[in-house]
Amino acid sequence: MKSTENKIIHPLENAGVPEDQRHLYCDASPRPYPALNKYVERFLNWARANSLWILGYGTGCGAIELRPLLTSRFDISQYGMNPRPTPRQSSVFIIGGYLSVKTLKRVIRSYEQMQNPKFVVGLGSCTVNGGMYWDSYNTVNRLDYYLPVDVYVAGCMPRPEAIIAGFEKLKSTIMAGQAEGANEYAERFDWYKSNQKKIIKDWDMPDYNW
Amino acid sequence: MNSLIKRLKMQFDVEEQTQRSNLSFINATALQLPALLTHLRDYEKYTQLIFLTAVDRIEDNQFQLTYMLADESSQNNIGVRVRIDRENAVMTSIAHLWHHARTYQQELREMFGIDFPGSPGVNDNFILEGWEEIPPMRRDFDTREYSEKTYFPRPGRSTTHPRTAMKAVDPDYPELPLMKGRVK
Amino acid sequence: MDRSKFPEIVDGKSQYDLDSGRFVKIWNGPQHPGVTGNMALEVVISGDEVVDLKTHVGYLHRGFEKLMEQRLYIQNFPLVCRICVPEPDTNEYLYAAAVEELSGLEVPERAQWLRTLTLEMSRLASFIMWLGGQAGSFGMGTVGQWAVAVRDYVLDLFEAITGGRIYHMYITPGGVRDILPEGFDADLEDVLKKVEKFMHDAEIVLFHNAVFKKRTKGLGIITPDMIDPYGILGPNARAAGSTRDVRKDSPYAVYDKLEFNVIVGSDSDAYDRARCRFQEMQQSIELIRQIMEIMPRKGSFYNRPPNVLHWQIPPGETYVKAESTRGEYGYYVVSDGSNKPRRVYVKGPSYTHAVALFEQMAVGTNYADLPGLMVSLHTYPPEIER
Amino acid sequence: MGLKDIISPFYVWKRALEKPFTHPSPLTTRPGSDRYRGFHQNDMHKCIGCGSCETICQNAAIDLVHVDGIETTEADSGLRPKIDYGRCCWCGLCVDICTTASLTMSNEYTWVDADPEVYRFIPGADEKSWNDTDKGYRRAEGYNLLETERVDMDMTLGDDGIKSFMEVIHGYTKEQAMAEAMRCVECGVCVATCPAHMDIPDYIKAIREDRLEDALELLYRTNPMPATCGRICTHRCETVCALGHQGDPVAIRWLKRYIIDQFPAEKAIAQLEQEFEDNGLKVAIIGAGPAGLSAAYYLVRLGYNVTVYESQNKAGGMIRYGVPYYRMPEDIMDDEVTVIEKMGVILKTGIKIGRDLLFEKLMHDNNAVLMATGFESPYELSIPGEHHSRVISGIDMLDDIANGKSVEVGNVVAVIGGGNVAFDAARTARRLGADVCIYYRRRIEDMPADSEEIHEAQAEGVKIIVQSIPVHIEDNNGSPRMIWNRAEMVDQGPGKRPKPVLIQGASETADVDTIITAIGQASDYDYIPESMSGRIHFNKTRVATERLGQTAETKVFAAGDIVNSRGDAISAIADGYRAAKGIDAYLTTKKGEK
Repeated sequence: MKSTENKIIHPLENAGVPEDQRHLYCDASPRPYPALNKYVERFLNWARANSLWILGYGTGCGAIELRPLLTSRFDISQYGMNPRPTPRQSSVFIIGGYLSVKTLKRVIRSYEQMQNPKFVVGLGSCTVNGGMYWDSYNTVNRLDYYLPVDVYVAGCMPRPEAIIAGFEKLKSTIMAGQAEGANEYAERFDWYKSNQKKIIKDWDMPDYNW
Repeated sequence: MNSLIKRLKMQFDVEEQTQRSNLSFINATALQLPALLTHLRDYEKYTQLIFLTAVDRIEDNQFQLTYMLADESSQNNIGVRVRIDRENAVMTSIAHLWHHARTYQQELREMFGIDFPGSPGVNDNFILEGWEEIPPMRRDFDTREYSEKTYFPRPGRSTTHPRTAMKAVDPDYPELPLMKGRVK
Repeated sequence: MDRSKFPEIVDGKSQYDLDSGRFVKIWNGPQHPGVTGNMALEVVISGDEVVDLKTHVGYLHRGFEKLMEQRLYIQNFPLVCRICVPEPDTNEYLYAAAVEELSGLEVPERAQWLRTLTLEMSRLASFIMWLGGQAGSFGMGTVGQWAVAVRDYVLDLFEAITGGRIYHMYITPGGVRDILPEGFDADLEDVLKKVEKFMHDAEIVLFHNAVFKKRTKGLGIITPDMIDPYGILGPNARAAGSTRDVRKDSPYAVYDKLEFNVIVGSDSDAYDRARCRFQEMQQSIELIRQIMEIMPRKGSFYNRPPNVLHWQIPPGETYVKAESTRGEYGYYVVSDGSNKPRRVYVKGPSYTHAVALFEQMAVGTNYADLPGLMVSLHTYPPEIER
Repeated sequence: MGLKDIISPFYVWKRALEKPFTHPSPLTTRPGSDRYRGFHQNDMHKCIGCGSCETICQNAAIDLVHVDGIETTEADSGLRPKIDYGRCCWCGLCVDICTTASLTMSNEYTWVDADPEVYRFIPGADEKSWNDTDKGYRRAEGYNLLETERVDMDMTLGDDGIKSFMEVIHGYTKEQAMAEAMRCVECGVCVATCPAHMDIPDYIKAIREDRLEDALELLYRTNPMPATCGRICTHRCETVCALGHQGDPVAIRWLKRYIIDQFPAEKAIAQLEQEFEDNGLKVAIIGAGPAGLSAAYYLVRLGYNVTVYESQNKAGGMIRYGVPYYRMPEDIMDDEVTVIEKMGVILKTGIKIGRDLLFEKLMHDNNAVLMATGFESPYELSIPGEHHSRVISGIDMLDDIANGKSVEVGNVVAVIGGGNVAFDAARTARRLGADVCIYYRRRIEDMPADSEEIHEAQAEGVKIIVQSIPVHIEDNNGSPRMIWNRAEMVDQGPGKRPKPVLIQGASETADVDTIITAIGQASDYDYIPESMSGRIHFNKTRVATERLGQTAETKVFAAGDIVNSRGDAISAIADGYRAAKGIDAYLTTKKGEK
């Protein structure tokens, strides 16, 4: 992973939670992790790429094709992947297409709770430029405004095979040391946060859900 | 179906419109609606409430509420239409007649801004969360405009109309109309 | 049910006191493996008994009804199938039927048969997926694995007919978009055999499974007097003795030319509902075979509406309904004479099942049975919030 | 619940011995089905950039963009669809509506990338692995969103038709016009092709929405002779119509006629603006044909005082005197002229410049002069014996009929030529009771006449002998005898049209009562005085002009057939427009100089 300059990290305000509860929450922004020694990093990337655990959260239509993918027909475990029920154990977040504002709030929470290394895969047109809900008042148009996305898969819905191809792409990106979404999120945390807060009007959760 | 309408007309001040043999719409006033629905449910065997929804008749400054009922056999449908004022829209709740009417009323409150006083949880969030604009299903809410200013579509697209492109064919493509200062 | 032992309800809200230490509030979902789709359950439990439950929906809200008011009549036809992802064809059919009724467009006989075929196939696929979910929610993942794989075979058939696996966009106002491909009959029969084999296996390992029986019998009883006050539809109501089935009551497409009986249960618990759905699967297979046998193989399958770019439909309103796997699905379409619908209201059966009914039924059940109970109502969240 | 219920779950173990559900290599071995709606393909050469795909796309996923190597031509906007896969939902409506059936979908479905900006591409132009795939979604036979057949026009053809000079084409009724107007996809490809650039999609839309007043206004904006064009226009717009690629083009000409048919002169006049600011400048126009009338109309609208001089008794030129009544009734022509006159054009008929009034005087009295005299002297056959008394020219015959003179053609008539005049003459001769045969040197598809004319003439019993060249005319007891020779088409190499060459020995004889020649016309420039001749340049038989009709003598402009070789009414009208623009520019500049 690439090295980053040390920034002065200011404590988060957590203005969304009641004052008497603020001390309960983390007030530190996420921190980018600089790359280690070249060979260690290479080994780590190899390890990261080959143990991708998927967070089992069907955020939209895309979830319908995750079922065949995760079960016997396309059997994602033959590619070394596995669904997990909780963000704490997962490393891949599949955004299944459109995100309504209400879901986005939960997605941000889940994403921030995931431990590094973590990656985001965007399925379908909706994550790229709004897809068929481009003029809807309740769905976001560009996923990369709110979360760092590592791979996009075209389709509506992308077939399981296309999703597998997406994972293969993700693996090769990780191996090449370019799947830096989590670090990008940490580096541009303020930008992401302000984008998120712009559309989530009732921000009643901590600024960083760690 | 016809005899039912006749019976209803004797008791209520309603207008009827038949859409097909097993679907009719009747127009009623907001005031007589609870009585009409109760009558239909208890005496005419229209026991099922299929849905309750609204149509924004913005040109008349009214909301049209449609209560779709089905009879016991599920063969015939009757839609009861009621017009209410669009400003400060309020309607009597029918949550006491059907349990699930509560959800419909909650949705209408949120999506159209129609209030149903006394309906349980009518002011709770149902679908939207943190919505600050006018209720989105109202006709005067422009979803495209809202989406463009809120969700930033990906830039870099442009298109040309064939008619514009084809002006390249003829340098004398007329600037129309060819006319100088008009005199009345 | 006896609610006297639970906290008092005032204005539709249970008056539990979390500070008393007797109650715990748990959020199931939206990110939770035990919820169907993207929705959330706000559960209050005492011990492992559910005291209060509130369904939260809206995570999949895309504003379809608003979007449809912005689009031409033809442009809505790709949109509607997205309203119910696992069973899109009902939406396609109903939208087309409503538009056809309002505009007076006739549909060729052959198209009606093809429509019925895809409708039954999608019912079958949806039931198969539900069966996997029902087994999975009680911890029997094996059946779930089989079911999804077998459903995929049906999707392969859809792909061959319509060119799409999930969103078929096949039934369009005026007819359908294509006829059956060559060699389809044999492929279909092959898949039906696979489905039958799966059902045979599932019957043994699921319906004769002591654990499944133990956990589903007596769970989530719907009494006949609940049906109308809660707006219960489809197999949920039929398992409680109702005989309503839109396919029989007001036949649409070519259902009046097919022979079938309405499947009715009596015990009205989760087991009986599963049983009813299982029989409906068998019925679907039978219907598909019937359709393939008597379907006309020649003739037009599409009546063109006027130029779809300028198509205006005279003012009017209508309500059309069809039987989906969850019950009566309805479209209420209002036109104002312009080239765009004035209002489209989509009535999905899950709307009442997942909210009003489930909130009522969940109280008193064991917390561990909640996912199973939810699946046994067969709800698909996107049709609730649209 | 019994023992069976406890044992039966173990039945699942038997699956361990069965073939697994799992697909071992789904990435490589599962192509999309034959009908799969995958990524788009576009046949760049079939596509005409009409933009119907963009119009129907509910996701606004399609843009029309310029593509390198694709030129804008009269039948092709030069634009090609660019698809945003950040919007597309693979519904295939764009494929369904595609007017040329160039847009299709392949069965390819895998496209993954880390960069969201790459998901925009121009099918067919950008290098993609699926460009040549022949599987994927195509429009099924029997499924087409667009109506390929035009609404039939009621006509009196065949034996009924030739009984009189009543108009053959009846015109659309309201229902027919609306139905035909529905077919239009409003792409606007036709607008550029129309020489006058009429607002075709807009007036068709106005018909569809039953706003006929607006439609009339739109017609008169770009064309002062809509009734003429609604009947006899060569409708090049229809040849490029997007719908023509998969079926009949929209009947643009007949729709135009439908509009104007609803407005007799008084009604039309009432609808149109008639008073324009007078700028005090004077323009004289020689010739009241379509070019002259059109220029007059536009100049009046610009504030000029315009006088049109016509040698015939009535205005209309070739439209009135060269087109028979069954195609262009006299009263319609009168109405057309009335509207233009009502706009303020001064019309002086029966005045031949050079005979009744000298060109020099016009030059002196006016600020500008426009020559729009047209081609009215028939070409000669240049074969022995053609000065036989029963050999007449088609144009003279039509002229005589239009002037109410009686014309005798006898029982058997041979018409020589393949243009519209030949057909008009042939059909007129049919109406005079003769058996008519057209002799043409090339093939039917080479005929310059409109295909409708050919079709209608055949329906009226006109025989056509193609690849036949008259070589000699003899006298046979007062009647002419035509000796003609069969010809074969000899290829002249790529890009050139084949040439008819006589076949030795294949000569035949036809005994007829009258021979009508209609092989083209030339102009008569006698009215141009000696003093001017050096200052007006010629280009073969045509006057050489600038782009806007100005000749080398700056005060003199020319328009119509004497300038352009297209030789149809709509080109003449467009020419008139151009000349008006040129005259206006010239006089405005001149005024500025003073």
